Amino acid sequence: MGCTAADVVAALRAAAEVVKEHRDELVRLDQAIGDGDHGENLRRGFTAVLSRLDTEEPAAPGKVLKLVATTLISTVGGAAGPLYGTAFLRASAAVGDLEELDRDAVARALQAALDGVVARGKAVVGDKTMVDALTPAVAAAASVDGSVAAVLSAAADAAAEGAESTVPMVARKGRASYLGERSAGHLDPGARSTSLLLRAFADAAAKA
Amino acid sequence: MGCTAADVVAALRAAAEVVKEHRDELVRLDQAIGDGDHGENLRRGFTAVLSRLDTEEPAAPGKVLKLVATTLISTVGGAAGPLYGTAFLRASAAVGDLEELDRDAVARALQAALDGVVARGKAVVGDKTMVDALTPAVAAAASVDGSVAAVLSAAADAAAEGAESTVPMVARKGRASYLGERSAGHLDPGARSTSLLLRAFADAAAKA
Amino acid sequence: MKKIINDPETVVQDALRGMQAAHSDLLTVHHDPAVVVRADAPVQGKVAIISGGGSGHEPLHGGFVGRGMLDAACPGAVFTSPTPDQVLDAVARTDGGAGALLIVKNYTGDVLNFETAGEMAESEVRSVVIDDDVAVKDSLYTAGRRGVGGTVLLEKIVGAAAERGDDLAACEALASRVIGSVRSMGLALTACTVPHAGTPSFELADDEMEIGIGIHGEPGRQRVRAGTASEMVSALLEPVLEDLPFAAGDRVLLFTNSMGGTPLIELYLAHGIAEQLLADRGITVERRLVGSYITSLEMQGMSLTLLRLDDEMIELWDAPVHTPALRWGV
Amino acid sequence: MKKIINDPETVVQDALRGMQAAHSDLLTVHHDPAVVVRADAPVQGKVAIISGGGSGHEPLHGGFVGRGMLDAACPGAVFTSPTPDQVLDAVARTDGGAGALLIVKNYTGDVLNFETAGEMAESEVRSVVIDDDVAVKDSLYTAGRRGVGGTVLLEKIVGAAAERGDDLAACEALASRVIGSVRSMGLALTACTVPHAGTPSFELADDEMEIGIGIHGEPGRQRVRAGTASEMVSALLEPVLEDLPFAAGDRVLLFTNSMGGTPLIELYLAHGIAEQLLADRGITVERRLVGSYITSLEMQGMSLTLLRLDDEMIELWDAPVHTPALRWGV
Ligand SMILES: Nc1ncnc2c1ncn2[C@@H]1O[C@H](COP(=O)(O)OP(=O)(O)O)[C@@H](O)[C@H]1O
Ligand SMILES: Nc1ncnc2c1ncn2[C@@H]1O[C@H](COP(=O)(O)OP(=O)(O)O)[C@@H](O)[C@H]1O
Ligand SMILES: [Mg+2]
Ligand SMILES: [Mg+2]
Ligand SMILES: [Mg+2]
Ligand SMILES: [Mg+2]
Repeated sequence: MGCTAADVVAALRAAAEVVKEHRDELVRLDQAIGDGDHGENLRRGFTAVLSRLDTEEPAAPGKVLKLVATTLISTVGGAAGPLYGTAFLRASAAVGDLEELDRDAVARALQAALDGVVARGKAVVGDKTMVDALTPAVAAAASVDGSVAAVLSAAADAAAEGAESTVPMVARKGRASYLGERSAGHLDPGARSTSLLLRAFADAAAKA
Repeated sequence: MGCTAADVVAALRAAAEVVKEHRDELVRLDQAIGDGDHGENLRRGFTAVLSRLDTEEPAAPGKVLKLVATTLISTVGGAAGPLYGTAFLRASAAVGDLEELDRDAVARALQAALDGVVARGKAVVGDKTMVDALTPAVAAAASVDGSVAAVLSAAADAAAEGAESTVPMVARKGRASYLGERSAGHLDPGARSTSLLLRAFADAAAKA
Repeated sequence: MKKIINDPETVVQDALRGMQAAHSDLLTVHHDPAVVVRADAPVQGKVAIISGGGSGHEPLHGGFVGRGMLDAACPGAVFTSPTPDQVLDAVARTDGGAGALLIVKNYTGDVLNFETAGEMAESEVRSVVIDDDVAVKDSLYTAGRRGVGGTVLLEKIVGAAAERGDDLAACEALASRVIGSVRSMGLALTACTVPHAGTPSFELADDEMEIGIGIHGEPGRQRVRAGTASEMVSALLEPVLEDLPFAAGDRVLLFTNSMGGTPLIELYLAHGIAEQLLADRGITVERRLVGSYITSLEMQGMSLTLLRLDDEMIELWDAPVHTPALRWGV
Repeated sequence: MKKIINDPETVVQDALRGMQAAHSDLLTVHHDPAVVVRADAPVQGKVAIISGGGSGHEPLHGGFVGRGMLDAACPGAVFTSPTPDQVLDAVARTDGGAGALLIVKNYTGDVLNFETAGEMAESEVRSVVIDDDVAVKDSLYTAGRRGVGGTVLLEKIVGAAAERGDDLAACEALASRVIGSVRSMGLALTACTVPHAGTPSFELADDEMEIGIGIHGEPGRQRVRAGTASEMVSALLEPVLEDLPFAAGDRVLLFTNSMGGTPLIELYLAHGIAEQLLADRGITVERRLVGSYITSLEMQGMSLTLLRLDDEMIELWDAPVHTPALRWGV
């Protein structure tokens, strides 16, 4: 059984809730090595997503993802806005007009999202960015058999580990790179938010 | 035995020393109900007096007082500069060309100083200013028999009491007046410095 | 205390050197005694407009020296009024034969030192005392109200009058008219630290503000809970409006001033609220000034000043001015 | 957190309302998306110069909208780069047929959002990225240097070129020349508090400073003991001089900038020291700018920017400008 447009909407509502809960944590992480807005940027963006989902009901999963992409691009700003925006835009394109997403479509969407983030941001693994969470997540998703929920859960687990791996890194991309060596010893806020979002999607899929 | 020009110079050097020692105390008193400069203003002024006394040796007590007056007027600024300047200027005029000051000359000088301060500043007793220290000092000086040292000592004692009396007062003159009722409960910095100066003069006279 | 200074003793002198370097086209700084003089002084036949006061309020007054505003400024030590020598020197350097008008803020120290200089000066000298701070209750028996934000507007308007050739009596009369038409009030969110004192002038909790402050880091009339910007603006504007009083139909200049450490984003925010409140009362804001013009070192806070305008004041406000801090029409 | 605001969510919008009220002769503020546009835009036949970035750096960029400088500014949330919609809207409102030049400070967020807008715009759009902060080590593998103080000088000079009628290619080439000739570095004595964060971005002891900071309240490269003003100025100026490098005989513009909360008296003091150091090295300061022009909210601290001038840059710097924050010749 796959993921309908309604399931994707439900997953995004769950993600918006998680972003709200973790807003202050993400702000604090970004204060340590950035400019302290990451949690607020995502809260603003996902709040806007929620209000669009209240009035519009896109008919297909890909259309939901596209709505999320354009909303994030036009409301988040900062680095995360275009990066997450591109991720959802590419994911949307990857799933095309499918009515339901199966495990392959989800894995494809994740891969497309990663490719989009890398195309825009030019970060590689080890640069201390969301790429450090998304890259292992994509690999895990590709290698796991089973339901959409199982795929997303594996991705979320890998993303959490990937996020943790950013702690000792010296940043080479994003604002944290200005700190040089002083960026080491801190969790990257974007990697953390990627792992939180994937966990929210996985939990929603498990409930669906 | 009276007070020669050299004695007056010695008294002023002693006073300069006392001002330096109490600079921070006077700054703190002025921070509480004014703008925090009284101690620094007087330190700057008396430092200038010292350097002028290092190069000039006025021949008569009145000339020493005049030198102090002009130096304070041109270096202290604020309310205290013109007020103490006028006080020394009037005291200088009151002792005229006398070679030595006896107790009467000292009492006359103190009265003239007070009259000068009141003429310039228009404060009356109870306004929470240096007038609250100087007024009882003048009265005590006039009523005490004995040496210059005894007169000055009585004046200093009365000034100390007068300064203490400013604590409960609500200021009506000077910066403290802007605080209204909130000025009560604090010692007036100018009253305190007047009492310190008179004590320094008295102690110097006792040693002479 | 953390400050960008070398030595508290030389801070005023060192800053004046920087001013000289930055604005040698507009002004000349003299030391000993310290006076900031318009570069082309004395201007023959023109009334010299001179002001001064303690340092720490920058750009007031040195930042207003130049064409169309002040001929000279006398900077005292930080928060300490200047000495009579400085004022006398300023008069001697700027009097172009038409006399000098001294603009004095109403503080005992300023009044006494300028008064002493006025008595000693050889030129024809008049002085006016500005006392626009409605936070202080006025009374015959007290030092009276302080001179605060209105000083900036006064210096601009009277400076323009002198520049167009008004004589000393006319400048003095105009100054009195401006003083009679301007009112201000300020508040502080944080204290400031005078370099020679080394510690803040008062301590405020994270939810407190001082209302009715002056410009010398002194505490205000009242310590209250720091509320919203709308509450703050009302707390300043209401007493200002009631005092003159200002009424519907009045044309005013609204001056929203930072005490030095308030970010411009907050200042504009407050200014927008004040404009709205005035519009609601039918008062027309014809001119405005928003920025850090009369400050208390690094203090966070703001003041609001309202000047009731007439046609002549508007014309003089709009007249060309070329100083470090205010410039237009040139 | 004590701020003159009503609500962290609406702070940018509320401040823009105040800007509109204060400067309606110069600019028009549009909301949703937020764009500050020159009052007489679009100017037919003129290249539109557009910039933008996070709010909290006022007067940058909105305070530079007006004749001879920016045609539009796109204010993001506090310290957050604007979105592509804002930039697209700015282009649409200001393109007078000669295309638009986007001035982008080198931050990942700004670069990505402006880039996205550039791809989507229907007008002819070019963009330049300024990266003048020598505190950041440049490398092919990193985000590179930040855009800081040099942005103000770039916007003034390129704005003047567009105003005199230079075409898009000429404006772009000039911008590259300015970017190649300007270097900056900053330090902080205190942190600042972003309204939506509510707590300071870092904590400094009373004897510490952060050196090599940017303009977003982020910590710098290094935390060191806060020394004298002379030490601070050297710590900023030396790396700036070495980087380009600047040499004896160079003619420069020296820009001494406050991070927002530094009193003007300290800023002039620092400026004087910098002028002396440059004179000692045989570098001629031909033009200067001293004040709060690119800030980090209420942060205390300063930055120094040096621009190596040529005759054309001097002419363009001196050209008339009429904006809320910079005005001369008008
Ligand atoms: N070039 C990049 N590629 C991938 N991710 C990046 C890049 N630059 C920054 N990021 C991510 O963006 C996060 C910061 O986002 P945010 O704070 O919202 O934006 P900003 O840095 O503009 O304030 C970082 O923690 C990092 O994970
Ligand atoms: N009108 C006045 N008459 C007499 N003394 C006054 C008057 N005004 C102020 N003072 C005295 O001056 C003192 C303050 O001096 P100082 O701090 O040096 O000057 P300022 O108030 O200008 O900062 C007050 O404590 C008070 O004793
Ligand atoms: Mg951030
Ligand atoms: Mg005092
Ligand atoms: Mg004083
Ligand atoms: Mg940001």
